[in-house]
Amino acid sequence: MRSQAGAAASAGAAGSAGSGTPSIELDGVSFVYPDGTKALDAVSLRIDPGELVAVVGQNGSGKSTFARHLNGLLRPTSGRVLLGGADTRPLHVARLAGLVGLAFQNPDRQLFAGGVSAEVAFGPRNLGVRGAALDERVKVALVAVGLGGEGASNPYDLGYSRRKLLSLASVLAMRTPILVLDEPTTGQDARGSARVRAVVAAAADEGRTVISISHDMRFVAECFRRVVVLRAGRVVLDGPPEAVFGEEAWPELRATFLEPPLAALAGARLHLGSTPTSAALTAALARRAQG
Amino acid sequence: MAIELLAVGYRYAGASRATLRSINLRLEPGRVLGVAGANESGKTTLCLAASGFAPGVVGGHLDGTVLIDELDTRAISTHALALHCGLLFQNAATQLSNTTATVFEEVGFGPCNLGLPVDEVVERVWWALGAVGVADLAPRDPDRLSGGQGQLVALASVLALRPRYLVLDEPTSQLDPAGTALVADALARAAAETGAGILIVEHKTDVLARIADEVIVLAEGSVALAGSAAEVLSDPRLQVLGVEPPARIRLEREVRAAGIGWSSTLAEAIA
Amino acid sequence: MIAATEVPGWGLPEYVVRRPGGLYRSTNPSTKLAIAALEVVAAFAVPGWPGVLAVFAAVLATAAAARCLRGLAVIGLATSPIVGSILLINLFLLPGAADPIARFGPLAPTWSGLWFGLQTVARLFAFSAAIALVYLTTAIDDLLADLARRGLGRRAVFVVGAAVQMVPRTIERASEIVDAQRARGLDTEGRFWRRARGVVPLAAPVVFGALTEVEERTLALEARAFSAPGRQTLLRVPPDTIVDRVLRWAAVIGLVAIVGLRAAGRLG
Amino acid sequence: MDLLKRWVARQFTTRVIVLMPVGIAIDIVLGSTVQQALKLPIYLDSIGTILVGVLAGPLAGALTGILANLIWGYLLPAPIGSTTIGPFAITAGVIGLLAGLWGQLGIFRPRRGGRASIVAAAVAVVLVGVLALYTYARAYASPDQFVNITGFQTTDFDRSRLFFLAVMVVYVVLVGAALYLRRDVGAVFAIGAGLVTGIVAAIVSAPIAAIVYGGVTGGGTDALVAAFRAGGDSLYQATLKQGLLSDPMDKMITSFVVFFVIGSLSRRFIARFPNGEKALGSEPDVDSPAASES
Repeated sequence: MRSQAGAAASAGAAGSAGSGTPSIELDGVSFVYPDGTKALDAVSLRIDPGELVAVVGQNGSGKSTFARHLNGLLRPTSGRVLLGGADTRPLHVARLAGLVGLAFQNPDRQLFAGGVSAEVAFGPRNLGVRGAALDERVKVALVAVGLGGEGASNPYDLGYSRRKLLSLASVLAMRTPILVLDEPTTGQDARGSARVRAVVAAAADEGRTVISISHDMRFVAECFRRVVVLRAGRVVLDGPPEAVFGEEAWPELRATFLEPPLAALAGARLHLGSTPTSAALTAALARRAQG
Repeated sequence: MAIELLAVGYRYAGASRATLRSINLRLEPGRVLGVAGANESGKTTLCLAASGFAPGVVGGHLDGTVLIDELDTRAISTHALALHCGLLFQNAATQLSNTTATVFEEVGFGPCNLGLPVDEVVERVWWALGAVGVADLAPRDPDRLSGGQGQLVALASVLALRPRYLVLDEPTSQLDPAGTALVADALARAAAETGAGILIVEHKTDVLARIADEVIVLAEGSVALAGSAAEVLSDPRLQVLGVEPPARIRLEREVRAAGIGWSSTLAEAIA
Repeated sequence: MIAATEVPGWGLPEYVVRRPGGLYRSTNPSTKLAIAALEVVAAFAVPGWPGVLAVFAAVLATAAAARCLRGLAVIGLATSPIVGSILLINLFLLPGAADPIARFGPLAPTWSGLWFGLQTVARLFAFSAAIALVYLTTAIDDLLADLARRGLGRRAVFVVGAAVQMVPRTIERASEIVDAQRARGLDTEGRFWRRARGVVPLAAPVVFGALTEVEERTLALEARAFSAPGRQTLLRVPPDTIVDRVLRWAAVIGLVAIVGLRAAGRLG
Repeated sequence: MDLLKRWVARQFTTRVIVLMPVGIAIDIVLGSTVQQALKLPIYLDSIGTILVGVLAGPLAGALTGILANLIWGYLLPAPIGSTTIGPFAITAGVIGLLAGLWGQLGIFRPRRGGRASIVAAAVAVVLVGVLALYTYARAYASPDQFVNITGFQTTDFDRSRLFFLAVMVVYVVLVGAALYLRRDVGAVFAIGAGLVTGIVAAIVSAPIAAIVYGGVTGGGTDALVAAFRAGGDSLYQATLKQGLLSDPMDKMITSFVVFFVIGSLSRRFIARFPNGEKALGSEPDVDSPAASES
């Protein structure tokens, strides 16, 4: 039986990970690829248990490199990655996988089993889950991404967007206290995006930390409480959507080729202050109407 | 002169149920027809049928008829299909021939397959790169391009065959906002310069709002909504059909639903 | 729009024509193939040392002229594990050798074993070097373009060209897959059985990932009139000068001569 | 003549032309990367070749094998390129040809059997195991009665009895694994095909190894060759015996992986290949020609 890290065991079994979710911290992390490109430049960032953090930035700003440091796939050239205050350098990736689940951007770099259920079962089985508990996790994860009825079908008959939801389900089934998503809404239709949002909300309710890389500004503004903007491997903005999408931050955003959501633009034009989401805009308009 | 789908149905080989059911559709040169719809509603299959690739290249069973300029697509040989109708897919990487060292040769791949004389190939390559606005990428290595640039090179390599129609299956769905804008601008430019009829499948209805003249919405393999872009994209039934309306329309609807008086200043603010 | 810069060959830009410069590098690829074939046959068909040494001299001289000695050395190094084995096995185990150098209990290294070993090594090096010389001085595009001009079909050109470009990309994909599986708890370090269990989750995505692209690539090729009849236009045609033709024919005649003499047993 | 032309054209549709480089890349990448990643002594360098053969037919399979070896041997830079594999292109071609044969006979077809056929398969496998043990015991008692076709003289039998035992054990293990993991009776045939392919590959590779490399490949198997030669075997016999010990095992494992891959591929994908319906075991379900090749 694999010896599971303490936190993961309690998180796995109980399902509600609130108590067991560790904090995750990057302490002066820099990373230089073999060909010399400096992808991360002295990034220091702390994410407390249960936080919902979106990481945005233009292609090549270090987003994916950042994500791979969280589960140990990449080790910092200098600086440390701390999980629950402990340095993760000595831990095998396979051990970290029980704490930090990472759903990759491209599903075809991950899928291998001939059936949907077998694919989802791969992660939890590696963590030592067997039998009825395993089947239950697979079913719950598939239903959560809307593939409940596809258990027996072949992943490659699902089409790109549903294969992406399948790779999300394969990480969800591991019930890791920290969930990292890489561009989850890319290539999804309206229903697919709604599924992803529901998954993020459910994980938040369970007190788990959700970190997502995305360039879908509406998804970022509506589903996350903290936005980290990366440019050339450095954190240039870090704050709630109201601050990061507020008018004073626009020059910084546009310098990284990012457009704030339409609701934020409209709010500024109407001098209503920072309204990153349609709900905020509507509320501000309602206040103005009464005031 | 048009691509016409007359009561078209289609079922993939080895599949039990039909993917397309009695579709009627018309695409004329110089017009841009947007196609929206939830996943698995038959959008990709519609592209394959309209271009003659289904059943010509992927097999399967086609009911009804597909005419390209009055020619039944089943009567057109595979390579001739490409001369009538250019086809572009979602993933730029798989559309490169993988056998060329420069973008120039990649865009010349199609004309070279036709065995055209070298000077005509050169002329077509510069014309196609110009129509898409990426002539500066000509010396670049096709493998080292960004997603958006890759799609533009793929678009140019299809345009180089000078088809009268273009069928694009979710060209921007794997691109970030910058790449999407790049491709949307290039499509508008290519439509204007080449006068080709464009059928474009797209989830991002903001892109359709910008470049499409008409829009149809598919559901379970048949046409659920059809009409001008403005009409269809502001139709309240979009949400039920799994299609997200453009941001502007969605915002307006939410503000009105909150009982706030709509005004022209508000309309301008969210334009 | 940038006008086509005026360059030899119907307005093709320089970065497309890409004429190779330098001694032997600019020689016609088919000529280089013919020369390599002659050298390989000479290395194997001519018994004893003369053939092998002649090939060695020719290959080293050409490599020096084409300034790719370092490349040849790297390939030579890559074959070194074999050299040790060949020498050892033949030194001690050449059947029928009766002239021991010395005797250490049951083992008896023999002179004829040593001699046969050295010759086998020399032949192997000559054989690898002759072929490596073609590879080091010729771009694959040039080789394929030249063979296409001599009748090689567009499908064969595509298969070889695409395979060579696809290998590095597939290796990149394989390493990404190893990452993706390790991110889901697959431990590739550790005990033997755990590693063996890792074969399918590693091999399968490399295979499936590549296979999913087959359908999209097929449609993309057909959308670019790949299956049109007739000959494919070649943008890049390596030069084939008189000297190239003479060298090529000389190599072919030499090859036939050696094979003929060897068949007739005249080479002793 | 026209029949032959159509038979060849049918095997080289555009889809097959796109599949072949993928098969070649799979051979080369799996041959070099997976082996290093897992540090296991298996080669896995003909998965792509067998896959193309089974899906597209013998010609396409053979060409894929030959090109894979030539490209791996001569057209790739040092870290990937292997300087010793080039001449074995002939063997790879034979493997691809055989794979095309297995494909047309539907050997690799998944046969999800009911309980009865699985029990029957299990019994057959046990029988094979018992047969191996029986021949081993009987031969040990009287070595002179046993002569076989693979160039072994009876006197060698005491050294080669381990060969039969090892091969049978690997066969039983692989088929057992397939039965357990996928309830798929087809494994009996597929892995049997791998065994036959392995033996043929060994017989074809032996002369090549002997002539070009003097029976030496720089790998661990050289010790075996040396041992056989010390026992008085000729160069050819030594390389043959070494081949017969490693190739069948490697090809059975490769067939096991290919069998799994084909079993997991989407039916819609397989149906579009020339041998597709044979590999799937269902009748062709297409009312118009898959691709009207000119």
